[in-house]
Amino acid sequence: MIKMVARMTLVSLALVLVLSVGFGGALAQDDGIPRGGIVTVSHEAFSVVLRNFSPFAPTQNPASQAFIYEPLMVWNEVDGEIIPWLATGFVWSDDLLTLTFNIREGVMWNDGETFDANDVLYTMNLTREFPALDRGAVWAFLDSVELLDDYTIQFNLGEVYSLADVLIAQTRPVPEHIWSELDDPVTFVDDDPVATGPFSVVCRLEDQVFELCANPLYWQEGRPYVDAIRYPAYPGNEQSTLALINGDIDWGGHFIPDVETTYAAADPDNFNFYYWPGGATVNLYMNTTKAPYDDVAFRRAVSQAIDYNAVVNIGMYGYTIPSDPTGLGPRFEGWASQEALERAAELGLNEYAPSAAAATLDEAGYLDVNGDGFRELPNGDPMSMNVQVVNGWTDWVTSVQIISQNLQDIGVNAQVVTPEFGEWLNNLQTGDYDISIGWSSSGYTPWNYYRDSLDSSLLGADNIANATSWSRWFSDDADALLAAFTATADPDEQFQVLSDLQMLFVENVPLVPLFPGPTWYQWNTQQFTGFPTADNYYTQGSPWSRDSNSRLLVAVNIHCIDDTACGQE
Amino acid sequence: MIAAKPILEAQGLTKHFRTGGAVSQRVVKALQDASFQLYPGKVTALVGESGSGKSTTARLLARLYEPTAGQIIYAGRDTVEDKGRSKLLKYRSEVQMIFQDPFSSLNPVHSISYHLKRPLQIHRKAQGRQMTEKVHDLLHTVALTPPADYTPKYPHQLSGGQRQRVAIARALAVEPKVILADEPISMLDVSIRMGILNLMAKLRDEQNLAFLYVTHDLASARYFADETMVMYAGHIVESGGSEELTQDPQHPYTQLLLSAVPDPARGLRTQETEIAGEVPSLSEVGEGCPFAARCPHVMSRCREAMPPVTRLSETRWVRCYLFDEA
Amino acid sequence: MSTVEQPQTAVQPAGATAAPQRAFPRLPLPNWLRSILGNRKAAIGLVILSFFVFVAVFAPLIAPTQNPNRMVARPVQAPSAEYILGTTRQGQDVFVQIVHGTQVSMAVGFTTGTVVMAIAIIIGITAGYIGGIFDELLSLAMNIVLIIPALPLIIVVAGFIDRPGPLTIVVVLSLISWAYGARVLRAQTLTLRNSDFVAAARVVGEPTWRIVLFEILPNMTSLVVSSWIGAVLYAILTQASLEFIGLGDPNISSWGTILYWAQNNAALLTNAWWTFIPPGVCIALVGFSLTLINYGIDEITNPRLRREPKVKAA
Amino acid sequence: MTQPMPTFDQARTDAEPLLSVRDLVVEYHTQRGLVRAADHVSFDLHRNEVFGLAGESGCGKSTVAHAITRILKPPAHIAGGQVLFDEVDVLKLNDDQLRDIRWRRISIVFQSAMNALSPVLTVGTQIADALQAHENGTAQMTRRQVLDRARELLDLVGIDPDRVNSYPHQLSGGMRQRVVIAIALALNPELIVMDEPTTALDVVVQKQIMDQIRELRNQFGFSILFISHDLSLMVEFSDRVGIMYAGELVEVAPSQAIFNDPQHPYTVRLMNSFPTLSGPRVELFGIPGSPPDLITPPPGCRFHPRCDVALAGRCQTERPGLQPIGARHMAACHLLDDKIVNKEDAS
Amino acid sequence: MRFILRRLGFYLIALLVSVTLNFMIPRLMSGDPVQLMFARFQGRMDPRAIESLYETFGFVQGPLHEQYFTYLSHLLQGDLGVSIANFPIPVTEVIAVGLGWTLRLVGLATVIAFSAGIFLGIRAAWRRGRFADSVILPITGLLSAFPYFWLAMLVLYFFALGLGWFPLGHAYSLDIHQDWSSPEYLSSVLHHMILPATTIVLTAIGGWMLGMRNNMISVLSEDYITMAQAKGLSDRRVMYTYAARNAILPSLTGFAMSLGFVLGGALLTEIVFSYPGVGYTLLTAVNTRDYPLMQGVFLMITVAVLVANLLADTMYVLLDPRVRAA
Repeated sequence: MIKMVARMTLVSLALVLVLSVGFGGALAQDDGIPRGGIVTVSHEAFSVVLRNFSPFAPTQNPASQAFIYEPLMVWNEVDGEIIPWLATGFVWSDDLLTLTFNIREGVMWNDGETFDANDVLYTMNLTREFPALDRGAVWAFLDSVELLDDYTIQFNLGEVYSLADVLIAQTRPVPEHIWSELDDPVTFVDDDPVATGPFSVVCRLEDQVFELCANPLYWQEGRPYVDAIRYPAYPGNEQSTLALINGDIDWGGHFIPDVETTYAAADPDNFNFYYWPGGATVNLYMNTTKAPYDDVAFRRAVSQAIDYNAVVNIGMYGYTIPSDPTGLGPRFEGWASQEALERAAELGLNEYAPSAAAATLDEAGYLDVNGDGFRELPNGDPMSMNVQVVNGWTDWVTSVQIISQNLQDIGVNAQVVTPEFGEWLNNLQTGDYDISIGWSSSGYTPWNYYRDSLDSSLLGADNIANATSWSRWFSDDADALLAAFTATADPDEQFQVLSDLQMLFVENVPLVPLFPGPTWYQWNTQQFTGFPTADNYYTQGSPWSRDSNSRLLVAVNIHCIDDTACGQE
Repeated sequence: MIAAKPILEAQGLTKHFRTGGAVSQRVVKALQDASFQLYPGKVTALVGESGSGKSTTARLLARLYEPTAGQIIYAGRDTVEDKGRSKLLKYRSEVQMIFQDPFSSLNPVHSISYHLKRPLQIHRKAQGRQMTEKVHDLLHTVALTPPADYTPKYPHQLSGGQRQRVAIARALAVEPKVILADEPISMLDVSIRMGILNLMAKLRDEQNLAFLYVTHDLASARYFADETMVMYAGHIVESGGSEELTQDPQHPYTQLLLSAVPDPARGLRTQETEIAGEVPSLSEVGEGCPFAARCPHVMSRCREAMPPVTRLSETRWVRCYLFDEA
Repeated sequence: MSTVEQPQTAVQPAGATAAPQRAFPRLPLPNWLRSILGNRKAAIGLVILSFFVFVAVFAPLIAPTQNPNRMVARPVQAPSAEYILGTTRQGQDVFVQIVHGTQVSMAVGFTTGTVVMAIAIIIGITAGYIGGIFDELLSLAMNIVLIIPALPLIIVVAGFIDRPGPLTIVVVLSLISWAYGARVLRAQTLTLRNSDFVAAARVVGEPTWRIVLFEILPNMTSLVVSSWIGAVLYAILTQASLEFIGLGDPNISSWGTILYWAQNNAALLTNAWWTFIPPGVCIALVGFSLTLINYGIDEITNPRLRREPKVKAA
Repeated sequence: MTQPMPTFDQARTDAEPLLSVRDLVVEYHTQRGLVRAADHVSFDLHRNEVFGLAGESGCGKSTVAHAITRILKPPAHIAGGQVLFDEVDVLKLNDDQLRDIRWRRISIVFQSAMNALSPVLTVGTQIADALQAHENGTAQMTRRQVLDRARELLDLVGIDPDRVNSYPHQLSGGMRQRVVIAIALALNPELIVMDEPTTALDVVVQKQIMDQIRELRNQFGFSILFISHDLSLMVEFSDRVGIMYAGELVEVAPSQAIFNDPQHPYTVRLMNSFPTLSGPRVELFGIPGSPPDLITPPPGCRFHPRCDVALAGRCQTERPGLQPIGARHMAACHLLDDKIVNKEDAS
Repeated sequence: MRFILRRLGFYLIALLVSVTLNFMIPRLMSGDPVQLMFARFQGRMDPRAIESLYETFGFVQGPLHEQYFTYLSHLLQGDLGVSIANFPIPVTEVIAVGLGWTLRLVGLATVIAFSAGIFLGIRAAWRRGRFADSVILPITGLLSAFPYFWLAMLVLYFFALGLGWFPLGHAYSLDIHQDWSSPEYLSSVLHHMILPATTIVLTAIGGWMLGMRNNMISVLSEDYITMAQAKGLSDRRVMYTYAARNAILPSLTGFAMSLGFVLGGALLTEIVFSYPGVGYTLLTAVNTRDYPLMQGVFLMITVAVLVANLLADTMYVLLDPRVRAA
């Protein structure tokens, strides 16, 4: 899969000098944890390093998302906890229209200035003034922000929006004393960031590598344990896989085909991987504005026809599990509605049953009238469809190839087409497709998944489907349920609303959930430890995650395995 | 002596070539103000050194080039304005050409019979079964017998002399009145040159053809041509009966040319001739006589303008101020 | 025009190729074929190429399948009696893929080569024969297309066409690769245009179109064929490269896409060499066979390049 | 102004010939088969003599010239015979000995000056190269001296010495040929092989060059092996002439004798094949047919298929050898049997 | 000089054409870079933010010709715009990082391949049938028929992963700090360059060798070579000064043209060997529809090729006196 190129800035010589004092060998401190070492991280493809650490850049340097600029609070995807970070907590008002965050005291910017709520206020106002910087789209529901004191800040909402807390908690404050001096914060290339993060000092930046050194003024005493994090450039999976096998990478987030044999087998004691199936669900979308996809029976047949195990094991290399029919997956187990699941089982959804699928189609009138081996529409018109998938996304391409093979097996003439990403997306957004594989939204609650898939307001005036409402299956019931969820902060009420949504989902099959997106994650314990492991998966372990800053939890936790292993690199 | 009407006549024929790009265009004055006549049953030789413009003259008459100025009068009518395929085709059925190099004037990918059939087809001289007969006749005429041995062959399977005979046969196919022969023997082996010249002489006599014989070889002009014209740097400088001209050259250039030809018959070890200078480049020819720079008799007016034609006798003229009474 | 624009090797008219060969009895073969078979290099090349052409033409018989990409077996099996070249990570039969890939790759190569030569012939000969401002403009176009870096342009243009696939590759390569052939043919046309046999044909009264088609073009056969072969080779290699970097249609079996999938599945790391080595070897063999044929054509048309026969002591 | 040429008789000494070619055989291996381009060719060339080899294209005259100087290129190779230069067999010399003899003692003037000069080097460099390649006498020369000598040589052949820095394309054809002659003269050789030195030139330039060569020969006294297809020029320029036909030498005689009294039927017909500028205009016939294909040469006398006086049996089967038929006159023809002079008689 | 001026004029036109092409291509391509970028964020951007980003990215509306002239005037000021995928880094900066590496690697490899190919070609022609001719020539021919990436990957796996002789990728060891004055760094750069450069050389050398060999063989049959040998010159002098200098001329033009191929082909090298460079940048730019970056890279490559061509032309003029006058 093709990802973005990262970018970078100049080394601050002075800082290198200051910091190098602390380098040169792992020194155990009072807590007995060895210090020092440089952790090599790799998770996305780039070939040259560019100097840009702006937290607002549209395609950010992943490092600036967490290690340099920290969020107010860290959302742990694995257990759903929201962990205090630069903010120690927040309080909702009873009417759910104001939200008050308490800002941590004793935090310093890495230039020695004090961090307080003024910086948060400045940052919020900056994103209001420059919508291009509003990365979390918080001003969509925010009305205003006001300072209660230097360490307390209040957010006033324009309407009730019960998910606002998590969104605002993701805000990464920037230093007012630096950013207020800028001419244009939008085009600011933040090459020498002033930030609070554990690795916010850019101490090496070269054409093919950059290193972020530990922030000596970091507010968590004694942390981070390692001296620096290194990002080398690898232009593709093949090259990073080679580097992983070679032991060059300590912490990876790469797709590796047959990771067990290619990677882990090379050093079974130290090469580890764990692919947590907690990512956003990958779905098969069907264009319900067209026949036969407007027919729930047809959609149900598709759901029954797919060999989910083959998709997961061959297409996805066994790195994930088949989705349950509600599309929620293991991450949201607590939200699951048994009723809905039972109903789905009754309907035979998400079970590979070609004969049942064929029977469903027979029943609904999709028969091979002309004897060409393929079924026709109930009205006798020929039926053929393209299943589209992005060219180059090979795991998906294979999955779709299996699916089209499954459909052909039940007499549905389905062909795979592989447009380029741009055209693929455009087809989905404008509804110019038959069937397509696609991602969905992940979020803090399952609400995001259903909202982005079913909310009729996401279909714009130009017939452009925003978010992932690409199936274009809408109903008043769904809209009402979605609105009801954010109008309350009561967990029971929210649970009930979601149960109803799940039932509506399995009844109508607006799309077919395939599998939760796996999160590639490898770690190498030749030198470092402290990573989340399969047994102790304390947070999402991949150094890269679209949705969360949980890698921050890992970064402040990893350390050298002993006093000698990370001595000199 | 000359009572017959000329069949083909050049009148003030001039050809300038433009060469070079837009930046540095040069004009090559390949032929300047040439006037002469070709008569049925007569061979007129055009003699000159390489680059003197003699081939250009032949190609102008063959309508391979468009003249810059002047007239090409065929049977009393100017044909320069005859453009378009049908008019040119008519002209070409009367005037044909033989090229210097029989190795390149026949297309290596076509058989001999193709080469001979094409003109017959184009000019509708024969059809169907007649065609083969006609082709055989032509090969007979040029003494390539038995014809059936030659028709399926390709040019590379023939010797130079045989090829040149094929080329002559091709020219004859359209039953022309005029043949322009551009150095037809210079690429051939010495021993077979006479065969070709004699063949052409026979055709002249039997078919009453008019020949323009372009050559650099004065001796062969004397042998084959009734009349000879001498060219120098784009100008015809002298013209007359071949025997008369070679035995009694008038123009200083003709004299030079003749003295340079090795001729054991004149006695071995001939007197050395003082020859200075080289032929001027055709793009540098000025207004005056092009030979002025090398002429032992040069006068000041020679450098100013090209001398006019001075008639020495009914058949003889020269362009040189030495003979200009005016 | 300056010497810079002359073609690299003077190519003699096709007639020079027709020297009778002692080694071969006079079978009813066309001359060019006899010449080629008489040249050892070209003959070897032709044999290899014929093999692949045979495989391509009879692919449906050699490896009958509706869809060569169909997942038919347990993934990643080493070559065995059942699966001669093993299976892919996706459980596809590599042999079936290679056989059908031969069809696609050869078809793309030869179609592209043919389209490229058609364009090159039209443009090259027109420019060379008509001359004048027409020639100036076409020559400028040729030289510019030659100078603009090809692969980047191909990538850009391939990206512009949203649905990649064999047809896209044919179109893109044809649009970009015609210039070299056109330039060579133009230079040759300029030479031939001034040859005596063209002048002779004009004097005889041949119309222009006949001169171009029947007098000039046949004399460039060897040049056309060798440029065509060069274009085919270039197309096959470039197709593989484009597919390898993901600008092909992964849904279609061709040598390049087999390699693309092999690389995606880390075939070399998982020791699944049978998905990586055979397609590369196929490309190289076809490439080499084309190169050999071109060596041969060079030697046939330019006798100086021939190795002189071994001289026995007198 | 110029001295009258010393005649052959004056030039002849009793000394051994400068060059003695004995039974030279040169073969070409072609795809079609073996071609014997020179078949047992034998002749002598004396000091201060101009010996001409004449014949039609493909008769082997250039092959002989190239074989003598050992510049034949594959697929041609010398299959037999001797080339004695000053009593040393050139064919047996190793590369170093050959390099030593070449140019210093034997130099060559090539047919086409257009091709004999490298287009990318100045005239001066190409002259200087010849001077510097030979240690004898020039090893000590400075670059400046070498260039001075080059200018001197250019002056000698009638070219402005300042042309030393010119490139070949800046010179006319005649000037280029003069440069080639200058290079050939550079080391004062004893023998200059001239392979059709004026073929590509116009007659006026040819005259200039031949005059120049004649003058230089008077000045330096070298011998010339002169190759040409132009019999008129040949007869005018050479002391003795050898006529070649289909790889064989068919007649050797003083040029006067070749012109006035040719003996071999081929020579006779050849002399009758080109018109002259003076004398009576007579009808000429050339020779019927064409020279044979040397891959399958006719048996017997190679000329017999074109010979109108060939004897029915003998000429078709028996190859005539070169026999003396008069003082310094030799020919290879069965018809001349009665004229053949016994060796004893001749001496 | 006139030759160079003429070529300069041509390059100017070529540049203008490619600049225009550059301008047109993105406008013909489908896919909106901003949409694509947000799609990658999977729809969590406020429409207001998208709108303001459009402005920031400098998406100019208005008539095409106005856009064109704005584009040209920006170009003339050296302003290639801001990369969209790497916003807000200027395109020039994105390219600058990779360009040096590409030019170094490709430049070196091309020069080596060319020189070695020429040298081997000279040897092969000089000694027909010997080692260079009968062994190396077919091997390089076979190598040039391999798909580059395939060969490169095999080489990488064998020599780097298998034998461990060479690094697995990158332009230098990441444990060494980038410092052009440090010998340690320089040797690391060289060590990392060996495999990528070798693979380029291996696949490119065959073409040069064959071309040079054939040119040499043609040149070797020229009279001036025979004459040079007859003059008694050493083999070295004949081979290099007389033969090679003439034979290399046609290859020079090809050399300049090939740089375009090689520069573009560096993309594959960059991917296989994790080597930094503009090729990968271009591919990324195309995939993300980063038009300014795409235009910038394309322009850079074109300019590099044009400059290389100009250099080759200059060399040509130095080596061939004939074009100096032309």
